[in-house]
Amino acid sequence: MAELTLLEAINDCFHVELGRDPDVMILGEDVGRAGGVFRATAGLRDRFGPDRCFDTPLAEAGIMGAAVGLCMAGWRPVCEMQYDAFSYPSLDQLITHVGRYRWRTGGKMRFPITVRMPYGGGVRAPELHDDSPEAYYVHTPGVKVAIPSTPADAKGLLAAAIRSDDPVVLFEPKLHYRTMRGEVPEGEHVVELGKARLAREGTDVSLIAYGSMVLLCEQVADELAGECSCEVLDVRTLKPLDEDALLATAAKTGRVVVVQEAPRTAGYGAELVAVLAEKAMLDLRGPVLRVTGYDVPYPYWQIEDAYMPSVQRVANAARKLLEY
Amino acid sequence: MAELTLLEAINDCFHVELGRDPDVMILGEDVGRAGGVFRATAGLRDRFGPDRCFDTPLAEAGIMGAAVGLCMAGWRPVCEMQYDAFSYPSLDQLITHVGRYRWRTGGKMRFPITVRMPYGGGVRAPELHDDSPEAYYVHTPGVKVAIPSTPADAKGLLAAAIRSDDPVVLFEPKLHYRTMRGEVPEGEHVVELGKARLAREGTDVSLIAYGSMVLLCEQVADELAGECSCEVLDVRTLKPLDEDALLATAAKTGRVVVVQEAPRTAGYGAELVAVLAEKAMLDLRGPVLRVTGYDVPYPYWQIEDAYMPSVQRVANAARKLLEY
Amino acid sequence: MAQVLPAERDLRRVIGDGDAVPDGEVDGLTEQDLLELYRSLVLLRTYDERSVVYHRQGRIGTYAIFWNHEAMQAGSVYALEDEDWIFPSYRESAIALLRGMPASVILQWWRGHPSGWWNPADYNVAAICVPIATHVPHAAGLAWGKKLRGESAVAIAYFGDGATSEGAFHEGANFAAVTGAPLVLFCNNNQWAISTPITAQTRAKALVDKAVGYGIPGIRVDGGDVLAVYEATREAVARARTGGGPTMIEAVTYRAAPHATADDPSAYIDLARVEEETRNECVGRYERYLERLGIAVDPQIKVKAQETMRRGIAEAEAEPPADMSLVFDHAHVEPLPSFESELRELRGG
Amino acid sequence: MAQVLPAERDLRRVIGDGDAVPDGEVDGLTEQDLLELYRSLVLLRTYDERSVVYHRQGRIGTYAIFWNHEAMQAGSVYALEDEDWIFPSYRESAIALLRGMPASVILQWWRGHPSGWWNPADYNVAAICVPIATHVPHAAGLAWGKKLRGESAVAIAYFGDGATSEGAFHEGANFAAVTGAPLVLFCNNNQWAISTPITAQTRAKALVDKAVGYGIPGIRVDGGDVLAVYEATREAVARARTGGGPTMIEAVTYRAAPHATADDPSAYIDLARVEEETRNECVGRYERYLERLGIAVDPQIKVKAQETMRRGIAEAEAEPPADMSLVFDHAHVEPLPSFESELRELRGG
Ligand SMILES: Cc1ncc(C[n+]2csc(CCOP(=O)(O)OP(=O)(O)O)c2C)c(N)n1
Ligand SMILES: Cc1ncc(C[n+]2csc(CCOP(=O)(O)OP(=O)(O)O)c2C)c(N)n1
Ligand SMILES: [Mg+2]
Ligand SMILES: [Mg+2]
Repeated sequence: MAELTLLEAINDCFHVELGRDPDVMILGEDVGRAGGVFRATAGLRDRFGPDRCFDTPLAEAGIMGAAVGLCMAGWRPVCEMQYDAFSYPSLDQLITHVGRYRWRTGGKMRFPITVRMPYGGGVRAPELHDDSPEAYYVHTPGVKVAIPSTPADAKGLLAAAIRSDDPVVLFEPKLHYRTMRGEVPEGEHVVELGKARLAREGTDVSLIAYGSMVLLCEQVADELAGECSCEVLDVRTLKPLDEDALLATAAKTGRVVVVQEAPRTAGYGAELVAVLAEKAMLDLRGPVLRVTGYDVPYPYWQIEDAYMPSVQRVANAARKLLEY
Repeated sequence: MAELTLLEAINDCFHVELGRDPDVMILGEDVGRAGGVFRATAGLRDRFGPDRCFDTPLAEAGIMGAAVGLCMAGWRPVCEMQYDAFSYPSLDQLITHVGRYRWRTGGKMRFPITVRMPYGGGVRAPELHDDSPEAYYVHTPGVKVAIPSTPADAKGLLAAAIRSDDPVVLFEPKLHYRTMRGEVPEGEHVVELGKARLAREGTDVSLIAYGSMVLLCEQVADELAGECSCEVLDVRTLKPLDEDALLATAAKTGRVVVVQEAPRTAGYGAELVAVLAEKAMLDLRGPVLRVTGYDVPYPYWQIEDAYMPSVQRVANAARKLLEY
Repeated sequence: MAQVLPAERDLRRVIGDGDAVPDGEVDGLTEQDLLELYRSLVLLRTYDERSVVYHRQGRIGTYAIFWNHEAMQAGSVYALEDEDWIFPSYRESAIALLRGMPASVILQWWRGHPSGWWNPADYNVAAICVPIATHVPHAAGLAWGKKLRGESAVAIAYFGDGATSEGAFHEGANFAAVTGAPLVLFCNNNQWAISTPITAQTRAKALVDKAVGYGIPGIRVDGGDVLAVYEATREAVARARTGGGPTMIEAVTYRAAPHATADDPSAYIDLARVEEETRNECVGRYERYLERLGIAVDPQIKVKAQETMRRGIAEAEAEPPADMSLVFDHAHVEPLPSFESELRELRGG
Repeated sequence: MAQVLPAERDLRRVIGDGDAVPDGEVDGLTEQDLLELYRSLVLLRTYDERSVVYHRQGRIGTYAIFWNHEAMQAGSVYALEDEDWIFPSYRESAIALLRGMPASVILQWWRGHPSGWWNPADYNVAAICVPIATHVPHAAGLAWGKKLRGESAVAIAYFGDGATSEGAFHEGANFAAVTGAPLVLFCNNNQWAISTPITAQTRAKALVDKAVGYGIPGIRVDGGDVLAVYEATREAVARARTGGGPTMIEAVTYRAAPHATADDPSAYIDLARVEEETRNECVGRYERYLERLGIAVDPQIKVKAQETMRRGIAEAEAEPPADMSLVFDHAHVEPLPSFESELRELRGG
């Protein structure tokens, strides 16, 4: 196995999947000539030609809408949205068509669209380069959502998304694009959608997260090592959710902290809590706590750290539960 | 007090508010000449002129974006989206600008935008005339959201939205537009944002809902009258949420069913449950149950009733809690 | 690549008025073709008129009337090959009749019954698009995708005058132009978007002026003239199929009927104008043209169309009620784990 | 209403090349004006060049370079009155310098410090727009709103060639046209959108061709010629102010620098072309023009601009760190109830 960064793992996946299936094509802004502004698609235009790694006009709704038509012509399009917040113009196509077109054909047609985008903050960027919009996507019927937290999963979930006959949206933690390295299986590597990953075993408190918050939770587990034993569950696929894994860790520890970078209200963390409140009530020894971003526009970068869930905020929540 | 339908109450509010404040203007598709496809804005173009009740081009993002600029010129725009699902093209402007522009000016400018739209199903309409998209809006920082369930509140919350210096999005239960009548105060009538309404007092189970689901919950309360006493809380303002009212009813009954028409996953109901799971754990005598729409495209209308939370489904949930 | 033509502002017209304007003809059309076009017109007209009646009888739901839009639909579809893809809006809900789709399917769509949902690949007709203009990028993507595969199919997308104000129209048209997609952008300019007149929709003198901004040819045609529409579409299709990329066609007509069964236009429309347009409606115009040419039309054409509708509504109404399981079916290829228990709960189990 | 002009495809040009192309002049501009324009050019150029250095020194964050775009910004702003509103994209981040905004404010914006956020009404300069084209409808709304109030202010929105592909551009332009809003749609066509060349962005021969589709006049101008830009904008502003509605200006230039400090164009750009464009960059062109006219420029202009930047960065760096409370402040006029306890928690209380 090779040690790759998260970005390299994504690029590696593309090389494998485009090589494997001639129907897979990538479209997006600057994905071709430049290989993507983060270089996730580097080398693909040269290897597979400009039609299979296509520089689109600057129009996100056009990209998403064209992908619907490309599916009807037999393609398996992978759409890159250049940044989280720049995916919003495409929400209309996502909600009205990507998530509904198969249903609208009585299940006769398939829309194997993959949408991927870098997401999240902490990168000292101007505004609207830092959003965590997963809740908009998860709430949309007909759409599946996954968020990797490791290089291996970045490759494996992307491969699963590309091979899935359902539309899948992937959010990639841009904060860790180049800084996180890990072992990544060579060649074909698929991580089944709908399965959580137990990132760390523990007995006293469950920290539940996805994407860039998983590493944070692992740091919290280290931080609290002297005080208690933390289990860290990486949800990994937000829809469909691995309820069994969620309920299992709640049953094991009885104390749950859900961590999410996105604004708090009606974020995906609420869904996780709601599932626990419905199905794990007897297992819980205290309230289920959320540590999240706040209900504010993602701040100017000099104070973005104050917005982000921190080791301290998560650790405090865990401690509160232990004292409960 | 006059007995008005929900629609008449909205129209009445507009007559009062446009008469009261010359800066208020309405813009949207077919709001002028036709008085709106539901006639919510009937008579306003004639009374206040075509500039204050303006028929826009067919472009929802344009409407929402123009409203931002209109605020900068000193107007208080009220945008009509013709139907729930046709608001999606405007989400980009909502998320990137409406909710952030005040913050972006360091609090120096105000964006008193009201966005309103008919929402929800049950009206035997072709697809995309039935959505309940409130979660997308509630999750958006900088935006407040309210949903009336009675004619009086339809008037009062709209007036509050128009007078609010913050952007407010209102969803109006179209199912009850013409069928629900109620007493509506004449002249100026404002219902403060952020206050829930106790629709029905009870002692055994709390049914928590908003919009068209409130009436359903009242029907459930009737249905269960022989078995138990249901309290019905009309959340009314989704953001800011009246947490006190939510916690009070949970403390009172210890049994909570949250009802939402929108698809289940990451809907607003999850937020209500999450608040309870964090802050009312000791009061709860059982799990918090959700009765919701399903995670599917809103169905063709011949089977839409199967999608909708029904008296039976809500009653069953309440009974389950009573047996717990 | 075909030369990029400037957009035409003059309305192309073939059918005269039996008086000052002489009749023209379209190269290569036989009497057989002319009668075939007539059959299409009658079928659509009959579908539309019967649908309004069925709606009044409570047998279908809200319905978007396309009376006086038949020439645009019939003329343009006649210029297509079967392999070519049609992307209709709600205004062209019955266009698949011209590809042999049973009337019952479309009636079921308006009845809110799942058997009204079809497989686009069966007729090369996409689903009816309800949100304005959002299908334009789909058509661009399909056409581009076909071209990438080396297939010869062309696509046509139908949309209204109001639709040209939407970002989706713009992005789709530009995508098609840039990729050289074999696409016909067919604008039904009926001069109204519900209650909003074309003058409140655009400041352009002609909608086809937009073509210039995408670097593609534009053609403006009398939308009530089935032959002019046919001819214009044939030209656009030929260009598309030979690698010349998209063409925008603006077909100018007038919405002489309400927007839909739920609409009452008396509040906003000029009734004298409606009356005038009604007198000049497209099916009658074509009938008079055929008459002037001395081409007799078989009265069976209308009888058969009526028969098609009678059978259509009967078949639709005979369909068993949809099962609740359809709430969950087809949302995904791999269903969500929750669906099974939810369906059980729904069945009261 | 002013007559609607067809879009021009020929590049308007005033400054010659000192050789084959003769110098022109702009009616009504005094030597004083010419020097004022020079001062603006130098200020912007200095801001830009210093910013790249500050970025390298780690004193500001990622920065969108506007080298060789100064003539478009300086020329157009000079055609405005103070009451007129400017809607910049990130490419015009420093344009408010021309309205007297301290350099420190803009530097703070790029430093991610809240004192970089200003009140648009203080300078009639809207916030820097980061998402492409989404400010076009804002500018349309502001201009329309001013007109509705009977005020005489005009607005100008700056956007790139790539931006013309976005639905937001289209919807905003159409809104402005339909409402007759006094708006100048100023397209900086630098022929690149990051790595995407204009040929992959549009099939139109000229971006200004889009104006026709909105029924508004279009002007194409040499974007490296500050006088031609001034003159074109003056014409558009005059038309807007006298009720003639919007005009689209396409200013053609070339992005001779990277898209932003994070970008490495060597992978996609033609370096010979960049070199050629660099030799012909807009500030030098204007300096040579003034020289040919025999107008001496005060060397203090450059010195002062350097001084402005030194003071700007010093002031920015002297600003105290932002308080965490700013995470919550300003999100709403009426804050959410949760904010108080959240801030307390954040302060570790
Ligand atoms: C995105 C969207 N917004 C609004 C509507 C509601 N609506 C349905 S038809 C219509 C008018 C369409 O006018 P036009 O494009 O001219 O087509 P026509 O109906 O005249 O054929 C509107 C506003 C919609 N269906 N989709
Ligand atoms: C909606 C949106 N999509 C994508 C981006 C990312 N992005 C930033 S600049 C840029 C290229 C813009 O090109 P152009 O409009 O020509 O302006 P220029 O940068 O050349 O001045 C892109 C794609 C963005 N900022 N907003
Ligand atoms: Mg129309
Ligand atoms: Mg550019």
